[in-house]
Amino acid sequence: MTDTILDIQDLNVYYGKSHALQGVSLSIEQGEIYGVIGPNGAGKTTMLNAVAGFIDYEGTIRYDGTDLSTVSGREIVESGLIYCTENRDLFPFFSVHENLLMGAQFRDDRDAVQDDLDMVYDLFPRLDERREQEAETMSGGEQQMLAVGRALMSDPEVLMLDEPTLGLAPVIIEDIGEALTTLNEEEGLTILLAEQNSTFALRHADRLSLIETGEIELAGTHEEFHDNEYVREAYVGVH
Amino acid sequence: LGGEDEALTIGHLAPMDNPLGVGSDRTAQMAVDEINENGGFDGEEAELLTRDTRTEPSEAQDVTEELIQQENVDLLVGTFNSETTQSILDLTAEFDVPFMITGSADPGLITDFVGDDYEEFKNVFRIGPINSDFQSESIADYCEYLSELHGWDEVAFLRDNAAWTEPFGEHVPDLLAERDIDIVLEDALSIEIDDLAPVLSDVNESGADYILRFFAHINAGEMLGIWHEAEYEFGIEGIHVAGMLPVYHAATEGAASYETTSQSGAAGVSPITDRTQPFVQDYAERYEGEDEPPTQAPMYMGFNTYDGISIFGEVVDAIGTTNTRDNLDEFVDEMLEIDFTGVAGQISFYGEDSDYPHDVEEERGDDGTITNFPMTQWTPEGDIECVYPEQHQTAEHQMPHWMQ
Amino acid sequence: MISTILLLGTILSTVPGRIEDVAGSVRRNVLLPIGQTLDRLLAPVDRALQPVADGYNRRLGTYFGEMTGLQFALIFGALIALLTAGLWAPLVSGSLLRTLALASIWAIFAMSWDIQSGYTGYISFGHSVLSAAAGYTTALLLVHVNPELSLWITAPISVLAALVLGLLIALPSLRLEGPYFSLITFVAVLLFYRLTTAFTSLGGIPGFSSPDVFTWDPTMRYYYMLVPMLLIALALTFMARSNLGMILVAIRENESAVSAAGINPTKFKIWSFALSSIPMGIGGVLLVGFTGNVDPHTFVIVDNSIEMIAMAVIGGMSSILGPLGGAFLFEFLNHEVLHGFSTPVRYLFLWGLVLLVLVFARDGLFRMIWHRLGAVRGENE
Amino acid sequence: MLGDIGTLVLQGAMISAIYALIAIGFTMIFGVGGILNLAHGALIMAGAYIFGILVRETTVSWIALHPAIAFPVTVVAVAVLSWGLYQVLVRWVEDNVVITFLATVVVAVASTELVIYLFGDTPMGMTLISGALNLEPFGINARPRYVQFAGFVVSWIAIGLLWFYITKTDDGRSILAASMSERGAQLTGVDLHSVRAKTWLIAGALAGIAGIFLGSTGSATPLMWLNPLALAFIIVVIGGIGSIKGSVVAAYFIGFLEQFTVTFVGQGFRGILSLVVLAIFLLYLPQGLYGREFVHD
Amino acid sequence: MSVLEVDGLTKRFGGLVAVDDFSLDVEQGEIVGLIGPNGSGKSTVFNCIMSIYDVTEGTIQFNGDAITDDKTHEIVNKGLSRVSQESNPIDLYPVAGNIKLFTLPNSIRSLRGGASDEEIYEYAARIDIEDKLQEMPDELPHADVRRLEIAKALATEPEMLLLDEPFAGMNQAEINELAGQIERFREEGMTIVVVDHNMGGLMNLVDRVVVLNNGEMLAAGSPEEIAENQRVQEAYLAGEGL
Ligand SMILES: Nc1ncnc2c1ncn2[C@@H]1O[C@H](COP(=O)(O)OP(=O)(O)OP(=O)(O)O)[C@@H](O)[C@H]1O
Ligand SMILES: Nc1ncnc2c1ncn2[C@@H]1O[C@H](COP(=O)(O)OP(=O)(O)OP(=O)(O)O)[C@@H](O)[C@H]1O
Ligand SMILES: [Mg+2]
Ligand SMILES: [Mg+2]
Repeated sequence: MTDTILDIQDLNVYYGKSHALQGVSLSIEQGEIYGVIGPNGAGKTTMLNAVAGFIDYEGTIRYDGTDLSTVSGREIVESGLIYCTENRDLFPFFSVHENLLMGAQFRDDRDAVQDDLDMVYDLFPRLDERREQEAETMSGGEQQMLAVGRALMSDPEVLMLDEPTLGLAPVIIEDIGEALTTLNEEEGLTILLAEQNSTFALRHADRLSLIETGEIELAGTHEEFHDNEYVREAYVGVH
Repeated sequence: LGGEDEALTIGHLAPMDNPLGVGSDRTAQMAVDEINENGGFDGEEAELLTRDTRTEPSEAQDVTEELIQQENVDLLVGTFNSETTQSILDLTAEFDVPFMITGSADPGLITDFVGDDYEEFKNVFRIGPINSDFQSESIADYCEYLSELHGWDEVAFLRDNAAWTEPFGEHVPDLLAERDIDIVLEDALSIEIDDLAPVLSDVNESGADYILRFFAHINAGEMLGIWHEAEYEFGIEGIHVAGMLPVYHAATEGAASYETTSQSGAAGVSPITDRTQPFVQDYAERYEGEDEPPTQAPMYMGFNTYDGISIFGEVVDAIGTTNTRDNLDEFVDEMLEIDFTGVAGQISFYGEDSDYPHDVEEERGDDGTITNFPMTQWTPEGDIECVYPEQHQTAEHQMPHWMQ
Repeated sequence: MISTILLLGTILSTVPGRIEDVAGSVRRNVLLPIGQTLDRLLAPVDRALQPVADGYNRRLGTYFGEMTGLQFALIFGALIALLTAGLWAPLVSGSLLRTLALASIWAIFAMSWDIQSGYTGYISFGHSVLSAAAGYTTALLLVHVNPELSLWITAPISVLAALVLGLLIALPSLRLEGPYFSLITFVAVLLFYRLTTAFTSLGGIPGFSSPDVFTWDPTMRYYYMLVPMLLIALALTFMARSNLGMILVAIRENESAVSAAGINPTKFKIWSFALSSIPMGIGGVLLVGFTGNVDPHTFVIVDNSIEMIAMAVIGGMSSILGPLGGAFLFEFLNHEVLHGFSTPVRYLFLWGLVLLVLVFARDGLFRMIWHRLGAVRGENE
Repeated sequence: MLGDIGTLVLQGAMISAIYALIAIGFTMIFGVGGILNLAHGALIMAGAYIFGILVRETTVSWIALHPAIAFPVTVVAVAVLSWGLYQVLVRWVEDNVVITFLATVVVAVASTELVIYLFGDTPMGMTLISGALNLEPFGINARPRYVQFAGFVVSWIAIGLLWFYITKTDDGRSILAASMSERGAQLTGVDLHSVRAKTWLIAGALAGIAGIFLGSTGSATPLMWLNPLALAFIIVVIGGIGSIKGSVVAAYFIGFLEQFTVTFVGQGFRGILSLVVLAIFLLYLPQGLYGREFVHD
Repeated sequence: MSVLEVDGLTKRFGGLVAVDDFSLDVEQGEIVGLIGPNGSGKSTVFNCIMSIYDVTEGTIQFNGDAITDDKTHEIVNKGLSRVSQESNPIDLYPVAGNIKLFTLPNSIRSLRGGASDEEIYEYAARIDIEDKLQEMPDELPHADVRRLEIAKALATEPEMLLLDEPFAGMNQAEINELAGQIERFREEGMTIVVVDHNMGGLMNLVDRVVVLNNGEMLAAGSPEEIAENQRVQEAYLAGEGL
């Protein structure tokens, strides 16, 4: 029995009148890769935003036992709960290198930071080539790599990725997939993965849940999802 | 509109964020109170209404129009700089309100208005100071005095690049030439100037014995500071409006020492007429308690304003009505008759056919030099001494100590 | 030094948060209830007036925007009040007509500023140079050409001058992004001011007193200023409610999207500047006719530009009528309500008010009122 | 002739140092912090008046501190003032650029009224260090004052410190970062608020220093915020937004340009020329000497 | 005849060659797929065509006339419209308003032109967001924002559409649906170039595929050929699309 690191109980989010999340509960365990899939507008991003404390919510979210509503954004980041958003939020006028450094700006273990830098650079050679280019001018995919890279620089315990494969070439998707699995297996990194690209999610997640219109329709292990007819029909698409 | 209420009201216009205006307001109040107590203006009690012109033409027009149209004033007195004065001349003429200028010396205010269209602008008089054409002459005489005293005969002639200094720019050079005094450097400085160090270097290089400067807009505080710290071997003379502030010596932390400026009334340090010093003592008694300067003596405008209202008192008594707006002609005629001993000097006005109709006449001593434009100098102790003309002198002009 | 300061900073940084809560609770516990009671009172009035408003909406709504009963009442009530001011204003206060006349001129400035800056988001800090261009042209014509020139000649030329200067500023500077544009307009004012003081041929500080006022009769003068103002308000509102307004706002919100829509942003930005320069010119001419004096203080100084912005902000930017209301409120406070106080105090109060509006009602008081009135019937724009 | 050059260089260097001091504070707020703070001039004015009040016997009789004490006190006071301005006002409007610079410009204009209300419009002189150095024996026709030398030194110290802080410390980098992407800053654990507050605190301190030197080389007046502000614009834009190096270079460029104008063209054109130069830069090199591209096609 | 002719297009950013002597002809009524690794220059090609960037070398023709140096809005008015990789709706206007803006004529004189509500409804209906006309863009989920972007492009009545990653952020079901709609545009006579990384969606939509790599054309041909192409497999596909 591994222990729960991120625990979401009865999460509700309202945007004005619309009830975007309707009592979502799920608990992520230390060292697993947890996938959340669902059509767009389902509420995946909303859920992650709530966890990151970007929006108001009802319900409780516990990280490592502490109630997140009581801690500041900075503390969340320092405690290793790192979020890599759908629309990247890079620092447009910083170079690739500076963006990565910003990811580690609150860390003081210089050597470890240096190691992580090397790690990111050989995970994404393209970034290595472009160390000095301004983030703004990078291609869509390159920016996505940079965003993931920056998140990794924050020495995450739990990494929340919103659509990390968005706009990435199949080859790169492969690489990221492998990278995530290695990080997960070797560093014991816990990953919460929100994906449209269900194929990708299914390939890498140990456990998943399916959100539709703000509610969890289905939750289960990798295998259960694989064999589930509905999921294959609607999300993996058969051809 | 208006006209109905019979109460006699006198409107006073001045920049109230400036000691010059504050002083003027206080003297106006003094004059009104005194006359009210001694039988009033042709028997009537007058009420004084002061409005702040902020030295902004538009603001001046605002308040003037209010005074004329709502308060139905029977006399307007005051206004400091030429532009504010000029901006309300039309208005006062339009409504035939007697207007006594007590703060601006620009001859144009007379020649371009009363001079050009006497019928329209005959409501306008200038109580003081004497206009800058005469001032130029007086200043030139003063320079002569300096060359006799110190042997100073090389001058650096500096002025605001602004309308009010143009008469000086026009006349002073010739007048000095007549007196064998050389101008070794001449410049009209932008009133936006914020670094005077180079100017002083140039003056120094030119070898001038003193700077003859005419500053109203430019704040020469910096110039004085450098002058003292660098101990430049020349004097600073002429007209410096800020320098007339009683608090100025303190404001500049002594940097004003040895600078001179002319000012009508000579800040009350000298018995210009026998009324001058009683008036100043009276002023000091009334306002010592106040924390807003000037508390010791008003600045030049205050002297003129006081005289203006006193003259008004005499005139309305003579014509037997305070409704001046409807009896302007009688009022004007009586004004032209006046020969009045004021606190700033002996006052009478030029007539219609002169070059300066309704302008205050200059006074001349036996030698023919103008005497009602005295020069004062700041002493290192922060006192004001009247150094020119001889008639009114309280001390001799002294060079900066580093030159003695 | 820096370290001590940083220390201070970290200590101090604890304070604020609370202000938020206070503001919040005020909103909840005070404003809301008041609002609701008002609604209850006004709803019937609104319903009663609706037919009239609908009559207007049917005929003119598409051109000047639809209104609810109450909004209709507000607009036309105000209109009647202004038109009849000649009769009632003197009874209220002797100086009121003067104040209203001034307000009309400033309303023109505020509205002109709004159609350009408020709508396109290219904030101009230099609009006073446009009115100044007109004013100085009039003055220079009278001084150098012929003192007898009639208004019918000087006025058009002066307005043209404003337009030309407007384009001279707009053409090059509209390429720049927001803050830069603002800076260059700001510079335009400073430059104009320094020119007037540096060259006495431009009148220096005293400026020119040669122009004559239209009239000294307060009532006539008021209408001289009011009528052009109303016409300009009408014209600009019409423009603002058209595609033009929509495109200008789109430029403010997202310029690249506008070109993606096949619309040339530059063309429209320049057009908005022209649209703004012309009434600025007219306002300038009126101001000459009001003061009879053309000088840097009345026309140029940067404070003038800021004052018109302040009016627009108080009323509500990008709504034309908002700035109009703002101008009247500002001048009324300045010359009537605060009349007794010394000038610095008056302005301190006014600027304070502007700041409050910026913080608590950045959409402007009149837009707020407008929407509240609209909301009474439960429909909100 | 050589002497003239020497004079020009000396006076240019002196005035430029003060300009640099004025400009870097503005760079800090506008360039680095990304907020167009038009109240910066007002803060400089505050510096001058506060210092004046502290060192002069006459204004408030019971305090007359020694300049050496008054100096740091003033700097801290203005820093706190600036910080307060941020917390009380700017913070609530900063999400909207337009509103922000409206708000700050209004503060600036209001500050004039406040000063007039408190001290009237009589200029207030003050002394930091008195005395001057006569260079005429060396063929340089100038007697620079010690306070100018002080200004020169202090300005370079301030520049050095700021440069180090911004470019070499994580703090500095996060200030830049926060001005580029708020969300990004949150994601990387930057505490937006303390960062912003710091920015204002430092800019305030710099304004304070500039104010002290402006006050004690000239004097404090109610409108003294306007020209420094204009100068700061000119310099920061010419130097390039966000570039401290740029601001310093531009400050010296403008400083010498003005001296040059004064010596060879005439006083009247002093201000005008630098404004014209600014206009030219805005139109043809809007990103300035060292700034990033800011115009769009 | 070919609607769009890109000839020898080169785009440099400083030292970096983003697009290198790239040529492309698109025939009337075609759907062409443009694929390639990240940073291979696809969006840059689009940006050059739309004059967002000015080209370093090469010429671009649309319906026979050169548009290389035209301004963006001129190109749009000639009937060429692009849906860019990032969405940028105007958050102040509801969906309907956003669409309306794209129907306004580029003339300061026409104060009342632009599409009627019915027409706007039509544009929205063609991409299935007609029921969201009154919603605000920032409340829409990602995919609907993307749809809005397409609706805006449609509102300019283009002859030819450039779609930059239309499928990004959509799941299989949505992708299939969108692909269907794009197919329908073609039937209405539109010519289309699609950039995307989602082979599932792309491959069975397009008639032919052009592959970019480091700014150069790597290969071109039918989806099948490309899928088989060894070099494309290594450089990009990694088993996808087979
Ligand atoms: N700021 C907002 N205001 C109002 N409604 C919003 C807002 N953001 C999202 N929503 C609504 O909340 C619902 C969930 O949105 P969310 O972005 O979480 O979906 P998602 O699963 O992330 O979709 P996608 O896969 O496209 O990113 C959507 O219906 C959307 O319309
Ligand atoms: N403005 C710019 N300045 C400098 N380099 C740029 C600029 N725009 C794009 N680039 C570079 O040009 C190359 C091509 O970029 P482009 O956006 O066309 O790639 P792409 O094919 O669209 O990739 P993706 O599929 O990830 O969007 C990239 O390496 C990018 O970094
Ligand atoms: Mg999402
Ligand atoms: Mg791309």
